[in-house]
Amino acid sequence: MTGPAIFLLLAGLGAIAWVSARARALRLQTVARTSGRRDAVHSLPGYHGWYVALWTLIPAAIFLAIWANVSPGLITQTVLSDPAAQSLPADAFSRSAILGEARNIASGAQAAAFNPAARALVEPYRTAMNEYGIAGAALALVLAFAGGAYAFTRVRPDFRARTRVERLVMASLLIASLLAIVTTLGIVVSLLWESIRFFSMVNPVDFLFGTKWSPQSAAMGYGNKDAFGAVPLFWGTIFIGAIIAMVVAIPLGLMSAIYLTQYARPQVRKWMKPILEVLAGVPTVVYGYFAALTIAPALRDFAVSVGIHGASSESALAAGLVMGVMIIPFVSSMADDSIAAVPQSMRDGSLAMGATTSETIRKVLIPAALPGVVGGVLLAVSRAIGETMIVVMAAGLAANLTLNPFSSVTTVTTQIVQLLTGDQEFDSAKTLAAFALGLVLFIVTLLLNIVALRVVKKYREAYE
Amino acid sequence: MSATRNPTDWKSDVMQKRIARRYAAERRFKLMGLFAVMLSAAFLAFLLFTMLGNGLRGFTRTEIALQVDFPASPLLLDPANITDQGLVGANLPMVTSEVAKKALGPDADALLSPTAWTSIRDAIKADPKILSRTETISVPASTVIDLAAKGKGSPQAEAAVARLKQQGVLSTGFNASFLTGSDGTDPTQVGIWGAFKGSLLTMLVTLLLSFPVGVATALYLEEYARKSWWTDIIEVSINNLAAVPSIIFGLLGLSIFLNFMHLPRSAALVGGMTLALMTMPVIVIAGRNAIKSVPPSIRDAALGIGASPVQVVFQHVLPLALPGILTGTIIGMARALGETAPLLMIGMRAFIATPPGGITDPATVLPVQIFLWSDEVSKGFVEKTSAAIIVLLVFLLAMNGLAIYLRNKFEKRW
Amino acid sequence: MMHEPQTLTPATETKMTARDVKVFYGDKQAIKGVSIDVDMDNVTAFIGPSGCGKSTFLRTLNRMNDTVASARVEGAITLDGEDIYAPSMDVVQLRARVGMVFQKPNPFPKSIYENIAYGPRIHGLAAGKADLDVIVEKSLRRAGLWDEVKDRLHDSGTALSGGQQQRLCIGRAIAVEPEVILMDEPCSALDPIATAKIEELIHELRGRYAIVIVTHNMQQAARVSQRTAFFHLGELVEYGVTSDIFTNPRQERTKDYITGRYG
Amino acid sequence: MMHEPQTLTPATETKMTARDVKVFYGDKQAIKGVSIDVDMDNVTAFIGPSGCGKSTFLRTLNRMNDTVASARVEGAITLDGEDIYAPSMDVVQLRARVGMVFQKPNPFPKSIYENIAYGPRIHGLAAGKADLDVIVEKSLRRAGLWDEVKDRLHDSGTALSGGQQQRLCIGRAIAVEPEVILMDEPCSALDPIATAKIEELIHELRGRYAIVIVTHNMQQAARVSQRTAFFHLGELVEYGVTSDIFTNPRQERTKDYITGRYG
Amino acid sequence: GCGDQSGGGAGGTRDQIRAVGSSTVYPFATAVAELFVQGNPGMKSPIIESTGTGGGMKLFCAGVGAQYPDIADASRRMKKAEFEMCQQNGVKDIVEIQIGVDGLAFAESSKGPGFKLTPKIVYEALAANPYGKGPNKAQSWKDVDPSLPAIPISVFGPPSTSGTRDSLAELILEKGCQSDEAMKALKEKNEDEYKATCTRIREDGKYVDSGENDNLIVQKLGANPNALGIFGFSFLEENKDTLKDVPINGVEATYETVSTGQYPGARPLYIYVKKAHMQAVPGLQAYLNAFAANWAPDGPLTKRGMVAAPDDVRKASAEAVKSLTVLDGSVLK
Ligand SMILES: Nc1ncnc2c1ncn2[C@@H]1O[C@H](COP(=O)(O)OP(=O)(O)OP(=O)(O)O)[C@@H](O)[C@H]1O
Ligand SMILES: Nc1ncnc2c1ncn2[C@@H]1O[C@H](COP(=O)(O)OP(=O)(O)OP(=O)(O)O)[C@@H](O)[C@H]1O
Ligand SMILES: [Mg+2]
Ligand SMILES: [Mg+2]
Ligand SMILES: O=P([O-])([O-])[O-]
Repeated sequence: MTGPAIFLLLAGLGAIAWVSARARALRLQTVARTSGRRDAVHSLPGYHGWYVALWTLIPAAIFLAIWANVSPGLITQTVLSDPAAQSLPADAFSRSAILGEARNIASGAQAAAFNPAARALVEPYRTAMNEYGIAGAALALVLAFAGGAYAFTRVRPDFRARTRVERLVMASLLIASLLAIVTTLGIVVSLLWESIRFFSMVNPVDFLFGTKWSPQSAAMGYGNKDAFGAVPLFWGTIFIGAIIAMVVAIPLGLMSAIYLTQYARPQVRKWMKPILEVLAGVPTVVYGYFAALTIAPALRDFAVSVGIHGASSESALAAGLVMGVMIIPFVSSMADDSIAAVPQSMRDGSLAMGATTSETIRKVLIPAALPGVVGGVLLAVSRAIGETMIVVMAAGLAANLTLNPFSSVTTVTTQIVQLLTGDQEFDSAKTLAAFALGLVLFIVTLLLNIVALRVVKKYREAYE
Repeated sequence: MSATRNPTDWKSDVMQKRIARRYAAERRFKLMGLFAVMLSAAFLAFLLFTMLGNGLRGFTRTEIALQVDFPASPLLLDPANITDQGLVGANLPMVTSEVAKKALGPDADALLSPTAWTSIRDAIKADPKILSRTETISVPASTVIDLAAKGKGSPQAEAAVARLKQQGVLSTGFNASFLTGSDGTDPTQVGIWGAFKGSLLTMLVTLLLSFPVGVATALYLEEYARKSWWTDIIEVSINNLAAVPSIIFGLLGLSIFLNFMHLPRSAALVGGMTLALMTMPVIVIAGRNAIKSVPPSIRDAALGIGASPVQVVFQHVLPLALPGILTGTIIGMARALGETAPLLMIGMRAFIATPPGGITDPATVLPVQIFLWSDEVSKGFVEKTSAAIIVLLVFLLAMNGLAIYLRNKFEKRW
Repeated sequence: MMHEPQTLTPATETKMTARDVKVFYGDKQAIKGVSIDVDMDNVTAFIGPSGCGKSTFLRTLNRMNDTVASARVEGAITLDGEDIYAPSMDVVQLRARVGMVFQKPNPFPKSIYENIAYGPRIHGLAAGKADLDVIVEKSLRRAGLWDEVKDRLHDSGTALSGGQQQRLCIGRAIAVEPEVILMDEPCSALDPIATAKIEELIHELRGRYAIVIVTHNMQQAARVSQRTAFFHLGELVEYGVTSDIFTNPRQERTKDYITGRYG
Repeated sequence: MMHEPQTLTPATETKMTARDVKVFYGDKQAIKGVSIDVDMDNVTAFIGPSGCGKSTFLRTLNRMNDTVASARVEGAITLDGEDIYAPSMDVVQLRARVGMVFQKPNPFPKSIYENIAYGPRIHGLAAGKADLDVIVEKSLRRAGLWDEVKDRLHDSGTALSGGQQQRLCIGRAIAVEPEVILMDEPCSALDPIATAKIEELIHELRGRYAIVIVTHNMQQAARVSQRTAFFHLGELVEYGVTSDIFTNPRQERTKDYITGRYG
Repeated sequence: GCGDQSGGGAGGTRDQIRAVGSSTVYPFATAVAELFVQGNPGMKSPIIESTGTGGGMKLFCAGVGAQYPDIADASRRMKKAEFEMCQQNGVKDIVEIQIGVDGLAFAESSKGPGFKLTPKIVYEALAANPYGKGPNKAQSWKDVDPSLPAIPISVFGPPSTSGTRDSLAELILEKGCQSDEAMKALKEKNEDEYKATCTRIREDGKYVDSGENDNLIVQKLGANPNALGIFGFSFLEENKDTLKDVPINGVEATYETVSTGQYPGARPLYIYVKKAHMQAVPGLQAYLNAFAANWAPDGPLTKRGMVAAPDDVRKASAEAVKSLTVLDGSVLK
């Protein structure tokens, strides 16, 4: 029996269970109600319907899920005992490839065989699958009936069906919320696992403090020593994300926030705020393209025309500038929030002293809002150093330790993309290095965020 | 009560000068703010105009009218029996080239797009009767000519354009195939439908996974979870996930979904799953805020009347929080729609010239398509890349606009 | 106002009893051993200075305190002799039987009709649409709101005036046919005219439901209740016939309070 | 409290005048033609029920209403005969001359020293550090705070108690040598002891500065002021010598208000 | 599933050809893919992913079945280690097809000084450790060879992970290196050290590694007239307007010199196909045929910048396409 058929059958059974249980509950309850006692009736009939339907469906579904995992093994065992399987090669990998193919053909997932040896096994597979399929379906139906019948007998006017059904709803909410933990664990495990393998090849000290990054030379077989010094990447990341981008974003973001909150007329503010927020909504690939195609060449031409040495068409400056623009809304909305959180009485107090608006802002509002602004900037930095596409498209690949903003630098994220989408070797340190870099990035952004949120929270509390 | 006062002489020169200085500083500061706003807005405008300037041309294409004398051409076709296979064997590319040479001169091959013959094929398919007469068919011009006609060509190409114009065969039309086609190797023939469909499928997976899970998590944390180390861990995880750089999700997708679970490479399924993990915390956080803003008095009212906690949440809290949750979801989905880096990690960067049929087919998405085209050698891809960017931006702006609209419309003060 | 201190009806039926009830919020004890009987035919008022535990105690009577994570209740409370904190007691049914009206009117942001119909729906009290219509009309009539809203049953409940909203909330509580109605300062957000209407309503509901009302306003307590309980610092200082409490308090603390020495 | 109703000093100098002042918030008129004189040697109190426009009117006197976008002022207000709403009037200097103290103490989140030094610094009143030190000490002394804080001038101003904070705010206002000090319910957030200290301070400042105080507390008005203005619904109902207003009001409305009929 | 020897994974069918590998071959593979679709209406277009030669090999050799690619594109020959990996994973029968030739072009801006180079000069200018005699100290071209101008050495080239970089090492650097007898001897004695000495490129900024995207190198050259660029021949062809060729050993990289192998930087381009997939993936044979039909001189691929292989090679390759000759691992290095 095929999957969809069983599925439909079960769905049908569930529907029948729902309708009949509901009807029964309704009938019994109408009788009970006339008896007078208020707690003679507990749940609405619909809940009884759900209760029975769930009892019909869930055990059968769980069984089918298990069966789907167990039965292929059993099927393969059966097939292996078939005479046609005697000629299979001994080596496990090709054996499993052939078996897998035969199974796919038998199940109709594949049209023709990649491997001639699989053809002979298709028939045995088909029979075995049929047998197990029917067995599985039968068992599932039996379970569905059993579950449904058990639940049906429990339908009584005062049976607390609602409580049971709700317990299931709560359980599924809980399970959903666990996914966040599972994802975090998934990230940590996948990064750690590959990083540990990397660090078994490369000394972590060399990685974290080495100043020479040339994974290519490692890939070419010159050894891992001196190839994985990530300091130039860290520097490039900081140079672009934490220095150049912030030099652009902090003044522009802060001043925009100040202007829009303190000076602009409400109408202007109402329009300009969402417009500036668009800057954060533009996809980074668009920024990257813009930086690479428009900004970078212009900057290089400029640098050449004023005679700056080492100007590259992929400059730290181009990537940093564009990233800075992208970050403006982050800084400005955090600054906006922080300034708004400073009580109005501070502003009034200062104005009433005869301070001008700008004096009030500079001497009272900003100092008071500073922790919030700093928190916002930290968040923006964490966002900037994790940004990928802009730097991939506009920052270049040269691992330079330079202070010249017109020269090319590379970043952690660029290298991750490069290491994983370029040439890959078999489990070479080079591929694994991407995960080690990812781990560093993960830890750093996490710490930045934790610190930033702490700062912001503490500061909010100060005014509450 | 005695009054020994020494009031400040505000009228003195010193004071007047000082006040003038202070007002000047005030004006400067205000101007700086205005300048910051203007600069940011100007940058946005510059970006948009650059994209529009480059990209709008991508929606048009230059066509050359070719007069094809079908009876006289060496076509191996039976007008009564036009089949796909028959058209393939009909030697159309050669015929096209010859017809063009006759009409436009010996360098005709350089004037026409390499896929020009497909226009003739489509014309025949549409109306086999033309095989018995001479027909003027517009075929796409080559990239070089296309660019020159749009004013961006080399001197030779401009000369050729001038010549074609004189012959009166050159025209510019809306490039419908850009909206219906898929990736290709020649800029005159590429389209975004393939990538667009890939984006739709990916977003569908993302939405179906992240929305229910995100809402369920938000409900659990906000309504049911009692404060404990356990909920603290969930909460910390979610806040952290919201801050993790997107490329890390790509690494996760690569090592868990591809290398460990062996799901199909390049598929919308895996892309959607990866982006769902990224979007889920956004939805959770927006959802929690929306749920939080439902006043407790509503919960009390329902509980007080004998509603169970599940009924309270699903019949009262959730409907009231829904606009807020939807706003957050749209914003999260918009972010996912523009995301590129994690998808590069899981192989959604292949050359795929057929739109995906389902979520397990190899696919690419709009931003990745933009990334791929931006790397192309041919200059004709510049305008196509920008055109694709326009399409993407239109979508994102529409989504953001919808979110803002929803927020304004349902913003309730309790 | 229009009602003079009420005469006590000789208690026929004790509806709820509390015995040595203690309530803790975390480590802090908010109620320190309160015993009280609520009877069916008289309105009981809880008075006392702010923070003395009136609301807390009121909320133990329909287990609304369950929703406060830190709250813990000790002692025994019964409804018709049944322990309402017993594991076998279904809290959802309990709350249907012991309805509650809150300080701030809190209609659902749905239509007036839906506000009233909600309770009967979730408790399955109406057999069909027609039945429900009847319940809605009856409840609104009892809540004294029918004439004012009968033409706009499908307008939002939140669009009513504060006093109308509070009557809607009372109607909503009535619609599930409760046995007891708890009111926590139901008039403190209302103007004098709306307050008078609610007090009128309480009079009319008396006898049909056991009513407990918390109030800050001693005049109100005197006007609407037949029994008054005076709380102070989590203790029940005095409980008795309203007219006695106000004219002839037995405890010094009560006297000081009603004469305005503190509070 | 320690002060009996104050005796009026015969007015020597009229500091501020208001003539037919009207204030609108958008379309809503909050002040409906008020004329008043504030003199140098007496403390003027504004009383009236909540929302009657006391704060609004007070804030027109130093143009703090300018910061409310929707507010519009009509009529004439003068300071030493100069129209403060004239274009030639510099609002920054005006506010230095007409200081203000708010209901909730609002010290800047800076050190005590910096709080006081803020005004002199922005207005350039101190020639140097030493000069500033003198101003700070003098202002804190006049605000009656010096002894309490002299050892911790560099602690944060927000770390002081509420009453100290309010005196710090008064000191901050004094530091720029204002001519008028406006106080908007300066004690309503304070406990009785802190209130007494502030009232004491007002006494000491009287004569040196023209003082206008808004208060809810009629006893306070009686204690600290020599003249009282009674506002109602945006109108100035009665303005006169404090003792007269409290013992012998000419208007019915005033009488009803001070005897507690409404408000 | 536990104990299921048929292997887990989402097997499933595939009706699209899947190719991975070299970025150099990528434009040709996609062009053929297009021609294939045009010639076979109704067929879905092949999926081609540019992962670099080595990355492609890794994916290709991971196994037989629908979830693994059918074709690996390569801008160098398969390595022995890769072949063995394939064998180990059950990818037994591999068909090797040379589709054409690519030149490793040396170019400068058309405004450049007009370099004339030999493998020896290139080696001495770029090696990290020329002839094992300590770090490379050459700063300008004149330091390397007095005949060259005194301009600083600045070379933009591919990352060493790309097949293009492999070709640079093998075709130019090793040849230059072997001009020294001691190095030849070293090759016999100590293969590893030989490799390090002869193919390792300096990392002091003179050689700028520019990623998989050869297009960028082209742009950079336009901006830096004194720099030298190294990339695939097709890119030189595409950019004749801004770039000019730098002859090696006096031979210019032209279509003829590359295709005959006279140009020292010529290298073959391959595709590798799993024989086991031929039956299972619809259109795979037709796709290979499309390659064969279009790789002739004047064919569509040469228009895109590929250099056609010499006649005999093309004949052999056509034969390989037809009869699917299986690659013999022992000929690989
Ligand atoms: N959720 C809670 N958590 C902790 N303590 C609480 C909580 N709710 C009330 N309390 C405390 O319990 C005591 C009694 O509070 P309760 O609200 O019952 O007083 P009340 O008499 O109703 O006062 P009011 O007249 O102001 O409403 C108070 O000290 C209060 O602070
Ligand atoms: N910013 C504003 N915008 C609109 N209306 C306002 C504003 N501030 C005050 N009002 C209105 O103006 C009227 C007078 O308010 P005002 O604050 O002056 O009263 P008040 O006498 O100070 O009251 P209170 O004693 O409560 O402080 C009130 O009706 C108030 O609602
Ligand atoms: Mg209370
Ligand atoms: Mg006020
Ligand atoms: O991509 P490659 O051809 O350089 O391997």
